[in-house]
Amino acid sequence: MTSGTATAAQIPAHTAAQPGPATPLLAIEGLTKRFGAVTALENVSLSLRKGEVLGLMGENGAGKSTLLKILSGVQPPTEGRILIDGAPVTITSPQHAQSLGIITIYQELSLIPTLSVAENIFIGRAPIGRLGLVDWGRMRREAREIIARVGLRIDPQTVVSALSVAEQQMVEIARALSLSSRIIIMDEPTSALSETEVARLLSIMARLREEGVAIMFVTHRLEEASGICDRMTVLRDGRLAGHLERGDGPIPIPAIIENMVGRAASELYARPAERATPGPVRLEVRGLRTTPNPEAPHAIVLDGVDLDLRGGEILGVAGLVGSGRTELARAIFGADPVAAGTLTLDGTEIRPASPADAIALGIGLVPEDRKHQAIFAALGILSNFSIAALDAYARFGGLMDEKRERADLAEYKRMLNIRMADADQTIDGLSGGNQQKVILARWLARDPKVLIVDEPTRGVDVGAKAEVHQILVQLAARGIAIMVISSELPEILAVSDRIVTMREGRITGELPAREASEAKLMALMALGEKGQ
Amino acid sequence: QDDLTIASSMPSLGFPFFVHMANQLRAEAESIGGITLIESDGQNSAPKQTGDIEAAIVQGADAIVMSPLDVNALAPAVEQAVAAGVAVVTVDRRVDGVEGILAHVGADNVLGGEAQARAVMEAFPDGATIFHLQGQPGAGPAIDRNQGVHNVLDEAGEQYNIVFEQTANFSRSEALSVVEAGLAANGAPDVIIAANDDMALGAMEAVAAAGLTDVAIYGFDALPEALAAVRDGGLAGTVEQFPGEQARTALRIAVDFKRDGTEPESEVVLLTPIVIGTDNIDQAERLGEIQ
Amino acid sequence: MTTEAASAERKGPNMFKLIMRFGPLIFLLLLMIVFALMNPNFLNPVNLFNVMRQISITGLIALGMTFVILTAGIDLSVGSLLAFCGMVAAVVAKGGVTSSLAAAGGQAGFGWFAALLAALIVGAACGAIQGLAVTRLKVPPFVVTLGGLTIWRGLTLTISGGGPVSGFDATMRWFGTGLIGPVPVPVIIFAIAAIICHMVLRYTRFGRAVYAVGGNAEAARLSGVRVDRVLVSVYVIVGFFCGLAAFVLSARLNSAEAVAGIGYELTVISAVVIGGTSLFGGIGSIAGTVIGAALIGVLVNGLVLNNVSSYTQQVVIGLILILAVAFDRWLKTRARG
Amino acid sequence: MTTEAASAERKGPNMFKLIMRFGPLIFLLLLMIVFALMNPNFLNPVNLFNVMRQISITGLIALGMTFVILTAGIDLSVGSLLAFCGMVAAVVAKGGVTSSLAAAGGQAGFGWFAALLAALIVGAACGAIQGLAVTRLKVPPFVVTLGGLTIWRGLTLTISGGGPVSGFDATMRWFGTGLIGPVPVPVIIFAIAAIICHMVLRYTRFGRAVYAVGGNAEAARLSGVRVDRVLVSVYVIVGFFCGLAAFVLSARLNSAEAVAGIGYELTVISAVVIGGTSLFGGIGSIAGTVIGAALIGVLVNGLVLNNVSSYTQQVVIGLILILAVAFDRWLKTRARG
Ligand SMILES: Nc1ncnc2c1ncn2[C@@H]1O[C@H](COP(=O)(O)OP(=O)(O)OP(=O)(O)O)[C@@H](O)[C@H]1O
Ligand SMILES: Nc1ncnc2c1ncn2[C@@H]1O[C@H](COP(=O)(O)OP(=O)(O)OP(=O)(O)O)[C@@H](O)[C@H]1O
Ligand SMILES: [Mg+2]
Ligand SMILES: [Mg+2]
Repeated sequence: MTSGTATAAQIPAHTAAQPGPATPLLAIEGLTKRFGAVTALENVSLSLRKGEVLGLMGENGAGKSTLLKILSGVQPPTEGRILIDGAPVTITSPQHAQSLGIITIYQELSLIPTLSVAENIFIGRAPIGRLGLVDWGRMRREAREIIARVGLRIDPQTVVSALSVAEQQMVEIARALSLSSRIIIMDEPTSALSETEVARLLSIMARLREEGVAIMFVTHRLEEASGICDRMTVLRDGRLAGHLERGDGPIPIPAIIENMVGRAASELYARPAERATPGPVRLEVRGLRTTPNPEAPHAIVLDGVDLDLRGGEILGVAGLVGSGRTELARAIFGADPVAAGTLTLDGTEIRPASPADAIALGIGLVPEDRKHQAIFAALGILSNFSIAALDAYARFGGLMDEKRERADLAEYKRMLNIRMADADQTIDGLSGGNQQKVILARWLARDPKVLIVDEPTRGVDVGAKAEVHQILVQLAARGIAIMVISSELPEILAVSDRIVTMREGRITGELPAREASEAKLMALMALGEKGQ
Repeated sequence: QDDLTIASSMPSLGFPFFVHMANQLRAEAESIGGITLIESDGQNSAPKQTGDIEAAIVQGADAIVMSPLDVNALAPAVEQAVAAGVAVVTVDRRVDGVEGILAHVGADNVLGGEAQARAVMEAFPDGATIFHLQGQPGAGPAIDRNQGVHNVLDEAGEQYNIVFEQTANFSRSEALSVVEAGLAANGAPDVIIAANDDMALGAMEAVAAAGLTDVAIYGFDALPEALAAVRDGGLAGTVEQFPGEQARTALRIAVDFKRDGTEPESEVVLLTPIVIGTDNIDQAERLGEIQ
Repeated sequence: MTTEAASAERKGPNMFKLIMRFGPLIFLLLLMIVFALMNPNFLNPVNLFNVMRQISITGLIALGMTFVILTAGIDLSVGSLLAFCGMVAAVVAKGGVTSSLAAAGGQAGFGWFAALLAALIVGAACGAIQGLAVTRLKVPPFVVTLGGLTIWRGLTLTISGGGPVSGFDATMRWFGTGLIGPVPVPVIIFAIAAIICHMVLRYTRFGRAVYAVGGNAEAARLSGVRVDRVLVSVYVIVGFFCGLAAFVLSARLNSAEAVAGIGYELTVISAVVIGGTSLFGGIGSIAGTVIGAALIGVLVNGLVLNNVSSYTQQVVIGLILILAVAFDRWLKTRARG
Repeated sequence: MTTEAASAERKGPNMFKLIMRFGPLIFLLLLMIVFALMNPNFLNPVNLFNVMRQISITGLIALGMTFVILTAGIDLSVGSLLAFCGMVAAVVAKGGVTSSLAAAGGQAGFGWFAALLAALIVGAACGAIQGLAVTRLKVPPFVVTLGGLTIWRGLTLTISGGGPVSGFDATMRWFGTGLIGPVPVPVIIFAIAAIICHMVLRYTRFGRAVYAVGGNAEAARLSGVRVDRVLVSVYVIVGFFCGLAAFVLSARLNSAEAVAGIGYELTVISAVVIGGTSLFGGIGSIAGTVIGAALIGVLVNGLVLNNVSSYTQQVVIGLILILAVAFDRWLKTRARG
């Protein structure tokens, strides 16, 4: 992690941009944004200089995405002004922002699912050939080069909806990088990526910084923020909470946390408490195989997976993007057809043909793609919360016990520290991290025997992440078998009792958590690579 | 006897009037014998009926007996048929401006409307307040029947007062609600003139529901159900255009011409529409269909 | 988010929400005021009950359609299915395809109860067939029910031979023309059905599942909702309501026509959509649908009452439908600030 | 990220895609073979040209509708707009609302060119109005164009007084009835229009923006696509095609009727949807629409030719539409599985 040699400088909140030769590329003065009665941002000022990486930090719901959306022309500010090269501008639309040289990678993926990778990269600016017609050949060639730059090796003609979340994220990054820009804004670009991709992205960012591009960067992974950021601006409850600057070394993580939450960080990042020894095997997976799925032609095929999951145990599953972890989870959950192999739950063989079957048997899955697989954007938080436990809340053959639902939701709201106004507001008004917490609550309310969580803390802030880990540990202590899939090795290491690694649809290694380290896991994750 | 292929093209077999016509035509064809009948349904669309005519020509029909949905829009199709040497006899409505049509057999809808209005004047010599239910806006029969009614009543002077004039789209349920509104706005009229029997029967339900007994309702088409209502006193009258007779006559003209080369006695055979009331109900063509 | 501020100001959004939800209702009231000023007969109770009775037929179907549209589906077949169920009911009631008013009394047939049962069963069964085509054959609802639109019409014409079947016994007719106190029976049927549908959507597990399937079918599946069952159910529900509406309509007209219900799909869907239900699923309510149906009914009645020319009527109806929804949108944006 | 495996398997999906794309085409060919076996007249070139001419009217509108549906919109007003443009064209051609064939020769009016121009301009303008209502008033396309459906019809009836306007000069009629070689002029117009639309959708930035807006309007906006402009444009395009179709139809029938095009919206939308275009936007093609239109045309013609009773016809048409799409789905799953 970090060596704490850097200085964390606390700068008063209202430092206006310095005039003169050091005019920042971008400055924000007194920015306020209200949504009806909710104040998302209040009187925020900050500046971004040429050739620097500015980290925008804060807890879930602190107002980071809102700030970035204002800079991208997606939403107008309620008050305040934006200056570019010292001149005030009113950014009216995303096109306008682009013409000002501001390129944004949004928190929620914003690709067109029905179009190919190449078209998404060239949206609105397809290369034109003879007769003013689109030159498809050139578009494909150039797209292939662009995605290769971020290390993505997929056919540019692939339809985006067939890609994994991580791949989509990489496509977005590739597109942003291919647009000539002076300012790049990235809202949690790494939340779906595993270490390899993150490392590649960080090195690209470093190169862009050399070229004089200014980058504003949001992440909840403090190590990477500390590693790359030259400066940080921290938001708390929509207000400016502090500025941090890189000294001789990276900005220390405890300082960041302290600014974010307003108290010392020590208790937050503690390793979860020790647990009781695991019980007997609850879920036994033998020889699990899948065939290529018509709905997701690029998903990895499972190639004979054997796995034991014990009650009271947390099993971490590590792997690179595309290693087949999500496939494994979906196959166990009955979401995808299984070609061969057996599943045994508490000693009886099961064959869940649908998620409904799996849930009835006591298996739960928090899917990785929040937006498409978990969220009912138009529905209220309450409906989102209880959807997987409708039977549990129904009385007299179908009437919902809304009182109990609300009471339970309130309980989880407290437990997970969910920031929301009321249970009936639509969930899309919540910040990304808070949405994730509602989804977790959905499965906690279900009280399953086996709970699989696929990237459970994607977009969740440090404090809440620790809370989530704590909750997983508590659940395990109640005898639930838990499988945690995560692309963040520190998370896997922090929460697991035992860790397996996957590659190309196979298990490539297994370690007790005590003996595991990032280096060892990386080695196992790379094991069994074909032709190497 | 030569086998003949004859096409029958009706504008819409969703309406009982044309279903009756088609049935009569079929019955006549069977009784004559040696006729292969190609039947088609224009489904209330001029392009569809045009397609039906085109298909009949392709099939090598010797003659076409048709009731055009629209007197203008079907003209090109009829021209095509005539040019292909097919004998065309039109029924009920006449196609405008095409040379070479073998014959037309019909009872003009304008005349029918006029007869309907005159029946009102006879029943109410001292004048009457009138609701007028028109057919589907823009549809040929609706236009013609409306014109017939107005031809007579507009001349008849102030005492024949159409206080409420609305379309009910030839539909029973729409007529019901339109008349309900009409009664709410204007009180009870002396007479309701409807451009078809369905609307008249709908009006009858509305009037009955309002507890009125002395509203004279006139329909159009002389469908069995309307005839029964005339017999039982629910309707005051309905206009008979003898569709079955038209169809049979038309078919005979076509067959005679194709078999023996007999030219029709006259190019236009017009049957005079009459208003059927209780007194002359025995003249109705479909009286036998009432149980 | 400033937490304190939020809880303090929580009232604000709720009041806005209230206004938002009642956009179509406010518009309906405005419209009624205008008509009342234009013609004193409009507010005559007889006329108002007429309007209510008129909307009860399409209204019943619109209740079922709300379920379907909430799942992001659509049912274009309702007009034809109405005719089909009506014809079946009539044939059952009369014991055959006879059209005589004299046969009333129903001695020949099986009476009103058998007719009602037949209409409901046939409606639900046809709905089930369409639902299965949607879920099993994976054919989009638009195509399945467009097919249904011509299939059920063709069957209706086949069993009736194109003509109407008329003349039912007094009990059956009571369902269309009777009164309970001053209130027409169809209105009571509609009101009860609307309340039940509202309760089902709002307070039952099935209702939640309907919204979830429409909001995000994949997420619903991954949350254990049996999506296919829900989908089949909503088509059964709309079919059932077509059957009920058909029975009431036949009873009201004392006749089942083969051409009944032509074009109803658009009227019914407009009622649902004007009531604020999204064609993309997941958003909407029964209350909205009832208001939507009332708005259309009042509009047509008011124009007819004022004896507006039928050509002008069409132009006005079209404009007002658009304005009603535009007004609703405008209120919502205002409410949000 | 799928690494080497992906490139190895790249060929597979593409061959499958080929089959997948041609699902409706295969079905069309099967249908044609069946009809050819049932009736030798079916393959008669005259008959085939008849069919092509018949589909060219709805086909033209379906081309425009493809643009609209690709953006996840819908246009229910096309039938009424067709009538309206046709009536305007007729009135311009004849210089007034006269219905006499004797006036042919057009001395009184402004001739075919003015009529064509008028139809196209009115169609595009009405489309623009609807597009603006969608984008500015934020009223869903379904509601706007449902309003349009009654508004344009009302206006048509108003200008024509309900009756038809008939009798055009020979040049104008040539556009409906003429031949170039053995090929009817409407077929040539349709073919050219289809090719242009295909090129626009496939090879222009505008075309790709149409797909992007339909695939995800919000993402398209964030990527810098001017979503509102695209939306207004597609309604202008479908309006323009209504104008063109109206001109050809009037020329063909030598008459503009106020009741023209009733119910066309469903025929046109089915052609588009059967051709594989998704009502949820973003997926579809002009080639599919042409096949869809041909399928419907062949079906109707084949049944008429075989003297199938008109009631049975409706049942069969409905079934086959559903089967055609089910077959397409089935092929797709097979191809992938
Ligand atoms: N469209 C909206 N309507 C209402 N409230 C909103 C809307 N967008 C954001 N908010 C509120 O504004 C606040 C800030 O949200 P924002 O998305 O900026 O948080 P964030 O810092 O990006 O959080 P996270 O780390 O979870 O992504 C939250 O309380 C959120 O509920
Ligand atoms: N049946 C399916 N339907 C839709 N998407 C699927 C399906 N199966 C897999 N996917 C998607 O394909 C991606 C690849 O799955 P895989 O199991 O190979 O990835 P992984 O190891 O979880 O890595 P990552 O999810 O980080 O890319 C998944 O992320 C998932 O989003
Ligand atoms: Mg955010
Ligand atoms: Mg995954």
